[in-house]
Amino acid sequence: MSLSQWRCRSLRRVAVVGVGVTPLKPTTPEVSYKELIFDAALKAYADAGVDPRRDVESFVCSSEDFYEGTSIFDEYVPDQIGGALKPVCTIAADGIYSLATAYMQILTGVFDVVAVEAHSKASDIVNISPIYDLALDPIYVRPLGLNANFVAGLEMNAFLHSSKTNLMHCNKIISKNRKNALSNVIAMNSTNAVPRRDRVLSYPLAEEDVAPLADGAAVVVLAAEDTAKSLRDDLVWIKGAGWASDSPNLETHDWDTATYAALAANQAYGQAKITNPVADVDVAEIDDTYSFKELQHAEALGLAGARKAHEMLEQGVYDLCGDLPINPSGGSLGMGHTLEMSGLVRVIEVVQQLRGMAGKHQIAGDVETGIAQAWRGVPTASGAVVVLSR
Amino acid sequence: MPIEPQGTGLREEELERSDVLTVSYQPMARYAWATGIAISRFLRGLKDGEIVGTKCDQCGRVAVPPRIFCEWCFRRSGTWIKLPDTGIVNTFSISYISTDTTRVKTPTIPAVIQIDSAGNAGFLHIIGDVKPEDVKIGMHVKAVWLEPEKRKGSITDIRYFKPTR
Amino acid sequence: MLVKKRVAVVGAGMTKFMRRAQETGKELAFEAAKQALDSAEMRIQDVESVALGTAPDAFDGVHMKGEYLLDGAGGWQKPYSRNFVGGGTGVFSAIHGWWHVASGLFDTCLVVGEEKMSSCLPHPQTAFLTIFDNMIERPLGPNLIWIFALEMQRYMQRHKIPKEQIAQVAVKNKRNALDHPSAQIARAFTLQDIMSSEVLAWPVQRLDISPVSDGACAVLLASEDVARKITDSPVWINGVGWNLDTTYWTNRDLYFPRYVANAARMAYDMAGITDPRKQIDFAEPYDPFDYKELHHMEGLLLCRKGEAPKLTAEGVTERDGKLPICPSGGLLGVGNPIAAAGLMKICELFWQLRGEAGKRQVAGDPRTAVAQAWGDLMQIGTVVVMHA
Amino acid sequence: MSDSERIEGDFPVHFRYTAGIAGEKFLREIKDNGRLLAARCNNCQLNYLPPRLYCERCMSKLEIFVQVENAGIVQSYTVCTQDNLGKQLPEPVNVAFVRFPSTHGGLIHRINGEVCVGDRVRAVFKPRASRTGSILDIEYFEKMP
Repeated sequence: MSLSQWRCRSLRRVAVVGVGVTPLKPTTPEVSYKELIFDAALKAYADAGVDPRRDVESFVCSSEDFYEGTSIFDEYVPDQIGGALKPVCTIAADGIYSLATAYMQILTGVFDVVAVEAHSKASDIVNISPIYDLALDPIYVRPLGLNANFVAGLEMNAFLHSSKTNLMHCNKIISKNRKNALSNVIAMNSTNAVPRRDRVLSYPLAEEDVAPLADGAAVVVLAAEDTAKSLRDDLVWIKGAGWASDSPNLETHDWDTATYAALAANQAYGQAKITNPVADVDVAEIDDTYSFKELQHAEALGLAGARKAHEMLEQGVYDLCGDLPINPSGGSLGMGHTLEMSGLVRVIEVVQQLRGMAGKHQIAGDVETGIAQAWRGVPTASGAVVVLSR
Repeated sequence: MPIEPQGTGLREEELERSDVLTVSYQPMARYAWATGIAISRFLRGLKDGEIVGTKCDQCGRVAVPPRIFCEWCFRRSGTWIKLPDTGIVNTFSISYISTDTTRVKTPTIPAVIQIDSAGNAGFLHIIGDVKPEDVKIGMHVKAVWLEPEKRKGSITDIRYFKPTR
Repeated sequence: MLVKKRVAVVGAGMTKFMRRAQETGKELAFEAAKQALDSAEMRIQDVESVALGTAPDAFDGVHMKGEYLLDGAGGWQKPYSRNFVGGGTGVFSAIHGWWHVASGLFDTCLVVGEEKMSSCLPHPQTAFLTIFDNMIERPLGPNLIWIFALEMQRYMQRHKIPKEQIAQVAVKNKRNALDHPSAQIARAFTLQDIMSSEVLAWPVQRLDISPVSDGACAVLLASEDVARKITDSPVWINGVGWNLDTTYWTNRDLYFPRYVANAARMAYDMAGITDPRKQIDFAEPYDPFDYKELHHMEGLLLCRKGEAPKLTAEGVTERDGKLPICPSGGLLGVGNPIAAAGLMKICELFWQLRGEAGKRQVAGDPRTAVAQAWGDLMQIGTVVVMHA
Repeated sequence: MSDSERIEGDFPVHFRYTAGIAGEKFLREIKDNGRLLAARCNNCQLNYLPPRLYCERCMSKLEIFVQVENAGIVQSYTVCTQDNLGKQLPEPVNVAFVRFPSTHGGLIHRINGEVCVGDRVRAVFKPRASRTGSILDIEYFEKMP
C-alpha cells in the first residue's frame, strides 16, 4: 500500500500506558514460564495503574509451540496475565505483531484497553538447533542436514558482498551493542571485550555475531486516547504499525536485502506520516539477532541510504551519543536474544527513552519519535515495525 | 456458487509403496522445563506423600495444583496448605486406547479428582483397585502412594486413587 | 460496543477434506485461497492483508508453520500474520481477519485456514499428548480422547442424557455431509451403527468422533465500500466474540462451556442480537465430537442447559427443522482438518446466507446465522455472527 | 538445581512429508532423467525453481514446466561447521545458493571444492540406480570447467 493511501485514513489514537519486563538472563531455573510471565504482568499493570481483572478487556500473547515444547501453547497463557475467562488470543509471531494486533483491536472501537504479552523460556530448550532445523523446508532444504545458521551465513555473505560492508563493521556493531548494554540493568551480555571471530559457525558468521539466547518476559498495556489520558500524563503514542513478509522460500527471498523490513516500515511510516526517517526518527531499536542484520535492517528502515549503513556506523551516527542512536538498550547482542519477545522488549526500551526514563542509557536531547523493529529469525523473511511518539 | 473442491487424496498403501515421493524426518527437539516455585513445591510434597495446594488470601479459593498467583484476583497467592489425599471423582472415562491410539486390553480409568476441602479444585489422575463398571461420579477415593523410597517427586508418585468404601 | 467499520465476507473457497493429501500444506492453502479469490473475481494484488489460522506445528511437522504456509496463503510481500487458539483457530481466523478490516487499517483481508495432519506419525493423535501440562499431566500418558470423554461424561451425568441422544448428532451430521462436495466420510449411518462402534474411551466411541483430515479453507473479507463494489450480495460479519477460560481445567465444572457463552454474548451484543433463540436462523457450532454440538448449542444460548439433546431427538436441528444445526455436515461428516474445519463453518454461513449452498441449502431464506469453534483444554470459544 | 526441579520431555512423533504436486514432478525428473525443471508463470514471466504449483506473486496455478540448463551461478556461499543438531561436522561443508539464468529462485546445495560469488557451477547427480527422488539425488554442485 502506498504512503498516500495511508494519509486518507483517520484512526483512533492509541497509547502505551504501561510496560513491564523481567531482567534478561541466560537461565531462570527458579521460576516456571508462568511465574516469569506473572512477574512481567505485575510490573506492567502497576506501571499502567490498571487492574487486569477489571480494566483490561483483551489480551494478546505471542508464542510458537516448538519454542515452548508444548502443542497448542495458547492453552497455558491466560492465568498469569489476568486473562482467565476473557478475550485472550495468541499470535504466533514476535511481540510486535501482537502489539499491532492489540492496536487493531482498539482501532475497531470494541476495546479500550488491551494487554500484550511475549516471553522467552529459552533455557527450557535443551538444544535450539533441532528446533531451527524444523523450520527449514522439509523437501528442498532440510534433507541437506545443515545447521540452520547456514542461512545466516549465506545472507551475511551476500549482504557483505553487495554492500561493501566488512567484518570490522560487524565487530563494531557487536562492540557498540555490548557496550551500550553495560548501562542497561536488564541486559545479560554486556561487556567491553573485543569481539572474537575465531569460532566460525557458518563463514563468515562467527559465534559472537550471534546474539546469545536469553530468558525473559514482557507485558505492554495499550489504551485508547480517552482512557489513556485518564491513566497517566507521559503517554507514548502508537503512530504506526507495520508487518510484512518476503517470500518464505529461501530460493525466492532476497538474500542481501531485508525486503520484509522495508515493506513493514513503509506501512508503519505511512500511518505515522514519516517521510524522512533519518530526520524524523530520534531513536531506533532494531533487530540484531546477527551483527550484520543491524546494518541490513537500518538500510531497509531508511535509517541509512542504500548500502550506506556501514558508513553511518563508521561516522558514529548510531552510537549512544550519535545523531541517530541505534539499539541504546544494547540490542539482542547486548541484552540477550529472547525469541518472540525480542521485539516487545525493544518497544519497552523505546517507550522508556520517550518517557525519559531509560536510566543510565537515556539518550541525550529531545527524544520525540522512536521505532522498534523485529525479525522472526532464520529461515523467515518476516518482521514488524512500530513507530512510537511522545 | 457451487464449489469444485481440489485435492489429491491418498491411501496409506500408496504412501507405504512410495507411489508418491515423501521425506521422513525424526524431530530431535528436547526440553527440560523448570518447574518453578509452585510446581516444585507440589512435586516435593508428593515425594513426601503430601498434596500441597495454595489458598488465596483475598478470595479464599484453594488451588491445587498450586500456583503462586490467584488467577481470579490476580495477586500473589497467600498461603501454602497441606490437603488430604482423598477426594471425589468429578468425572472419569474408561479408556481402551493408549497415547498413540493403539488398543489396550486392560482399560485405564482417567478421572478428575476433586480434592477434599479444596472446593472445585483437583487434578487429573487414574482410578485403580476397582472394576470399571463400579466407578461412579461422586465416588470418594483415596491416593495409593508408591513406597517412599521409590518416589521421585512426580505426579506418578501417586500410583492411582482407589475407592475408600 | 460500537464497531467503527462494517466488514463483509465476499468470497469463499475450500479444498476437499482428505485423510491424506498429496498436496503439501502450502499447496492446500493455495487451492483454497485461489478459489476464494476467484469466487469474488479478485486478484491477489487487490488484497491488502492476509490472516492465517493453523493449529499445532506438530501436525504439519514444521516449526513456525505460519511462515512456511505464507506463500500458499497469498502472503507474499503483504502484512501477514498467524493466529493460534487451538481448535478455536478456524472460526477465530475470520475474527483475526475481521479486525484487520474493522480497524480501518485495511480494506481487504484474505483469511486462510490450513491443516495437514497426515504428516504426523505414528498417528496425529500422538501429537496431542503434548497439549497436556508438561509437568503434572503428560507423565500420566493421557490422550486427546480422554478429555473429551471426561467432559462428555460430566455433561451426560449432569443432565441425565442417554448416549443414544448424543449419537443422533453423528447420524445427522454424517448424513448432511452426503451433500457436501468436500466431504471425507459422509455416510448414512444408523443410530445402531454409531452405538455399536468400537469403544475408545467410554463414553466416546469410534463414530462419535470426527476424522483426522488434511485440507484448507479461505474467505475473503472487505470493508463496506469495497464489498459493495465486489458483489451485490455481501454477507456481513455483524458480531465476533472470543473467550479463554483458565488453563486449570481440573479446577472447574466441565458440564457447561461458560467461555463459549461469554464469547457468544460478546458477539450477540455486537450484532444487536437480544434473543438468539428467535433471531438465529441456523447455526454451525463446533462438532469434533457429537456431544460437542449439543454442548455448544447450549453455550451459544440457542437453548437451555441440557435441552439440546431433546431438540435433536425432536428433529428441530435437522436441515429441514426449525433450527438447522450443522447443515454442512460439520466436522463429523465433512472432516476435521482443525483450523480449516473451523473456517469451513464460516464458508458454510457465507454460502447458506447467499442461497448458494445447493443441495445443502436450508429452507426459509435464512438471514442470520452463527458459527462457533472451540479448543485448547476445553477452554476457548470463538463465535462469529453473520447476516445477509 | 536438582533434577527434580526440571522435567524433561519431547515430541514423541515423527513426520512423513509428501513432496507435493510440484515437488513430485521436480524430484521425479531428477530421479528419472537427471534434469532440472522449473514451473512457468506466464502472467509474471517467471520460471520458478524449484517448481511450484502456484505463482506466489499472482497466485496463478502453474501448469507449464520448463527444463533448466544445468549451469548455474553462485550468488552466495558459506562454510558450515555444524550439523543440523548443532554438532561439529568432521569437515566443514561448503554450501551455496545457486541461481540459474532465466529462472526465478535457485537451489541451495553442498559444493564440492571452494567457490566464490559469481562462479559457474553445475549439479552432479548420483548414479541413476541410487537415486530415490530426493534433493539428495544431487550429490553436490561443482565448479564448471
